[in-house]
Amino acid sequence: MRGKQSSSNPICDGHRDEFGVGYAMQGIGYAMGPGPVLKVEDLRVSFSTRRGVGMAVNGVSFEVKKGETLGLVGESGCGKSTVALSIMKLLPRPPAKFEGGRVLFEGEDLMAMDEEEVRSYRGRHIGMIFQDPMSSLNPVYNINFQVAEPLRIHQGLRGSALVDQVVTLLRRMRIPAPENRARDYPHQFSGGMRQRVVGSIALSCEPELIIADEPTTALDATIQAQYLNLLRELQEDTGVAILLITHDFSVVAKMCHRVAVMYAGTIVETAEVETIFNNPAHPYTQALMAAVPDIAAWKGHLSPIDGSPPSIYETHRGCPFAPRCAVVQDRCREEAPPETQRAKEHGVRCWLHV
Amino acid sequence: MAVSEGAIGLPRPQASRAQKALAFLRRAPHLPLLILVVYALVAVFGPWLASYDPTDIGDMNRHAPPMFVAGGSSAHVLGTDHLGRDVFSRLVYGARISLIIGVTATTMGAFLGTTLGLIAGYFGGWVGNLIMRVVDAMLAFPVLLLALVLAVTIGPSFATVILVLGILSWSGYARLVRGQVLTLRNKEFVLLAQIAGCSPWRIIVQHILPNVVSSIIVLATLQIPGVILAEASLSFLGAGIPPPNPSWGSMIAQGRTYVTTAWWTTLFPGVAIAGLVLSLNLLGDWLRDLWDPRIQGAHR
Amino acid sequence: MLRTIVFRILQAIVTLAVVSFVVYLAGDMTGDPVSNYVDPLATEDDRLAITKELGLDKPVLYRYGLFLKNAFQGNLGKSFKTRQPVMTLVKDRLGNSLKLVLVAKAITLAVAIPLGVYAAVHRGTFRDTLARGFALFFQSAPGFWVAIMAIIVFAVKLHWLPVAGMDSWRNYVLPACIVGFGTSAGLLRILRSSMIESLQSEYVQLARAKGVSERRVVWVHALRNASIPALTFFGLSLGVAIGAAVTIEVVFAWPGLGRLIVESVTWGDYPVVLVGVIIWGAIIIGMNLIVDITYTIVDPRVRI
Amino acid sequence: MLNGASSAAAPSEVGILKLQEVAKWYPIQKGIALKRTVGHVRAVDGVSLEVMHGETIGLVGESGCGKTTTGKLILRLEAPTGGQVFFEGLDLNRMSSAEVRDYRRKVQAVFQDPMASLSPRMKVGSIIAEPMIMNLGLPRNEILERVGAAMEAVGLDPSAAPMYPHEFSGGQRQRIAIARAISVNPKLLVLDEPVSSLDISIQAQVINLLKRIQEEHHLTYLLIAHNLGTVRYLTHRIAVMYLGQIVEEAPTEEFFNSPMHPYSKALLSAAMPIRPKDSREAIVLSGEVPSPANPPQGCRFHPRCPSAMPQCSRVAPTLRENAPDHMVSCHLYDG
Repeated sequence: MRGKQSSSNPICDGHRDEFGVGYAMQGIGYAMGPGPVLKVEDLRVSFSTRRGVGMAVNGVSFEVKKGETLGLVGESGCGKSTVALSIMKLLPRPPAKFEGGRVLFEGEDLMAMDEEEVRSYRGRHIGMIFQDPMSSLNPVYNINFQVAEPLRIHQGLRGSALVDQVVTLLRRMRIPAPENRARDYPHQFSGGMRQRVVGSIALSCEPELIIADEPTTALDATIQAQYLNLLRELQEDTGVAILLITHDFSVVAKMCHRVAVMYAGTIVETAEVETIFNNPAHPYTQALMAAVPDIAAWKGHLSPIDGSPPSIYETHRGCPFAPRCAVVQDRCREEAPPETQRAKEHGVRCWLHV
Repeated sequence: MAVSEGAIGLPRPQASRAQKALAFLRRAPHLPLLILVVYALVAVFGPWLASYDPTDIGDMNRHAPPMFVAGGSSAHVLGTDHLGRDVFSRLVYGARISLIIGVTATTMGAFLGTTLGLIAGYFGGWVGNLIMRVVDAMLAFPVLLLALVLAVTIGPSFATVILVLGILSWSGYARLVRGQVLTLRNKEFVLLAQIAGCSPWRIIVQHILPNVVSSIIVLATLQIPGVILAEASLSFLGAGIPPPNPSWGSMIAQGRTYVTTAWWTTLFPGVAIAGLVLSLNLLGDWLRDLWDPRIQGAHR
Repeated sequence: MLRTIVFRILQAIVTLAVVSFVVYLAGDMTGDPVSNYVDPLATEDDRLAITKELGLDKPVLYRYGLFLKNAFQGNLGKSFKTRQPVMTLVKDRLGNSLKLVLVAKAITLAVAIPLGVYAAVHRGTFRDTLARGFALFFQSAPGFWVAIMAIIVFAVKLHWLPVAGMDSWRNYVLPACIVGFGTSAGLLRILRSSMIESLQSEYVQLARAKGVSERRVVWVHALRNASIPALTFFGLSLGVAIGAAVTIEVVFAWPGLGRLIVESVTWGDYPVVLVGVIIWGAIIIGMNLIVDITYTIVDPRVRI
Repeated sequence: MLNGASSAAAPSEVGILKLQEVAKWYPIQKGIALKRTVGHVRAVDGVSLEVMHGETIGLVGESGCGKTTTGKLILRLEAPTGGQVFFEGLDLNRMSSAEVRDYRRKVQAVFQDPMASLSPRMKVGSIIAEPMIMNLGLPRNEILERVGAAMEAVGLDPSAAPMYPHEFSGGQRQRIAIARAISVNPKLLVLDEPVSSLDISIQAQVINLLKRIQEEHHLTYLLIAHNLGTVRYLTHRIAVMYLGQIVEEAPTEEFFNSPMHPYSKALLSAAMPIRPKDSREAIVLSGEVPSPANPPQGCRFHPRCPSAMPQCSRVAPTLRENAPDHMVSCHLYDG
């Protein structure tokens, strides 16, 4: 067990920011040693259902550094949400099955821990934001109850200290009149406000990592922009690492430092965000960029990707993207490509780059 | 062509209708299905199976024990009752009564309830409101009491029981169908049918009804056992199938007086009811999980 | 809230009026009440006098109105059979029945909630099958038959419990358990499936992601949501329980209202039947009103 | 050029659809027994718009801005509570039954969710055939032939006609929905978020298909969408809605190059992805869209507007032509 208590937390001793919370405005120099907050190594997860056994996640490796946002990007069914839930060991087992790999949170392998140990990480060291703000809050409990819960469990706060902390958290997420609204129920909030409540739950115990699974997909454009801004500010203030799961490149552009592109349960390309946008190497990444109607640069045409993504129950030899790839070679259908480093922080899984 | 929109393949070929039906039955719970088939066969071929007339008091061999009990003989496999009638033969004929009442009364209720539910759901208005108020009242009321009063009033008979139980069991369907219609009528495909110029009648028949049918079948499967139990209760109270007809419920009522000495006249009819109702419930549960996990507790 | 309650009560009164009219009509159509009422040796004049006295020469709606008017003045009429005021006949019986039904409903809750939650949490295991098997048995076996069999085993053979009557708490065990188990079956199954749904919901996932223990996830986060559909069923099952109680009262010779109604139906004693059915209806409607109010406590989205 | 209000003076342009001060207010009712109306949700509140033959007009805005309701009014699924909708010069709510039948043939729709758009228990062939059966009165074999032709036109194999919708993928289902809509040779297609429920790689397929079909069939499109990328790619003209009203209307290129209304600018900024560096300088609006049951006084956008002026909270601006073909409803451009 890691012995981090809130009282000895150095960030509490920093000067107070405009929200009145004891976070130091230190951004990068956050009081922890170097090295990634989260390191996922060769993660494999399968699902067994009536349709058979499918590899939803098939050897995924990536890391998230302190103060950084890693975007995990892909189309629906590519396994990105499964990755998010497996990190927290929240996948229902069965049907899901952990087939191998390691999930190292500050060096500790979550996969090797028992349920009790993992639970002490959830909500305390790793916060979570789900896609649908309408269903991720419990409709029968008020906001105070739901925001206070992790504080009670992990920090043992009670009484007025607890109430104060809840209000502070809500204020941090810019919820107007938090003292009054804490007593309201989820159905009395708009979608954007609910997602802010979910955000304050995720932040409540000052976690080192936040996993955000499509946090703004259900929100309107202008509300989405507000929310992303808020997340970025909080990251700059606290140095929290964010694993952002999304299918939307405009979200990626606004939020991420680095991007991992997923296809059919594997990561096909990892690179810094500029590289992904300006110089993508994998044919899938290239095709995806060409298929998005770009409102900034008028190209006059769209190039769709033929066919549709494979189901996890389809077995394939070789590269999973081969059937849809415009530059496919014979070898791609026979053998899966290994990962190659094209540059620092730029890895690709494609025979073109071997 | 200047713009490409990607090639597109055919979906995978699917199994034929007969193959699907076979696969469907293969996945059904075996034991309940088997038991139901046995009940149905017994109901249909009763006269060939039963060695006695169910109302035949024969040689007044009263309370003869079943053959597997000391003093029993193979002449009366499950013994005789207080009038010397063969229990097995009465059970066999009772199956027919239970099944006919269960199926016909349920069909009647389903038909009535579906019609009213469609009206209430699609057209709404004050008629719809009125229907739903009646449904609320019916769902809350002790139906058995009402059935009892009505059955006695009309005069206990086979037709009365069917009529009363049929009329009193429509409310569940009406509620179910109305709820589903309210959801369906705002679905895109119904809007598109309106846009295509379909009449309300065509929309109901072509677009709404087919999507409600599976839920109705599920509910009906779960309602048949309810009706069978209600008939047994009515007959037990003397307001159901009039004697000397062999209703399982009245067999229990008659056997009750002698249950300490001739337990078989009470035990076997009860087992027969429980077996039938249990299998129907299991089958209905399975169908519901398969077709309509949303229905819960629309039946009792 | 008050508006709604008043509206519900008005609605209930209308419902009761309709049902009572149906029963009244039923009673009216069954043969000739006079012959139930008078001495078989009475003369034609006597019969006419009694017909007049009972108001049977007036149209049925008029008489029904008269009945309602009298009922509101506390006069529920007289039994055809015993000639006693219906009120006296019904009063004690109602209390006895209510005691039975309330104990039975308490048993329903005590059995259904833990078992339903247990089955949902251990979904797909043997323990789940066992809990559902229990539910299925009591849902499928006719209560009156189970009652007879239970009397044979527990009263006649084992002498653990009394056969009939209602002298001590021991008398309650068998009838209340049988009625209670019978309706707990449905509640258990509803609760199980709504718990399963609730346990798969995103808010439960988020609760787990907060580090909430599984026990608290189940009993605090999931159960309260899952109990919303179960509450509807519980309200509706009151009617079923009262229906079941009728046959059980007959088997256990329980001096309750149900048995009184059954006896009166067979005697053609319609004033008693009428009042009995109306009272049961009113009680069920009243209990459902309580269920409606409970909704507002369980589910903050519901404002009645 | 194409323009809403001044087009009446330009007879060379043929209008196909015209909305005149259209409003749709839904009553808010309270009480259970005796319902009384305590207010109105002003879903659509005075929208005027003219759509020219053969063009694509995009209706853009956030959820709850009234764009979908406007679509439903045009499709005659709802009746307006104020104003009129004209199709080829005929008032939608004063049509004879013969005119309604003709209208039903000429106006079709494609909705967002392709699964919900197809009757789950009908075969794909019957689904595509339905509008023809209802409107054309053709013999059976001709309908079958046309079903095949429509399926080919959207890139589906006609031999898939006897299959059920659930056997197809999302993109294929949307093609079926398009085939059904074009089977009766309509004039106007209302496209309500036609690609937003599809995967990115499939979206582009369907967008290109819609574009080709428009060219081949000389169709007029009313595209309701929140994704500005799709809108830019498909439309000739754009109308931006906010709280039930149109706040800006302009030719697409003009709109993207020089948006005028502060709300349009914020929308554009929020949707701008691409090129990570500049996107960080986005305009972010504060607050949320107010309830359409109780819209703000004056300009409806003023509580969230970064350039609000004192008069904005008092006087509602009107939609006026500010640059050629470019209409905006904002006091900043009062001249």
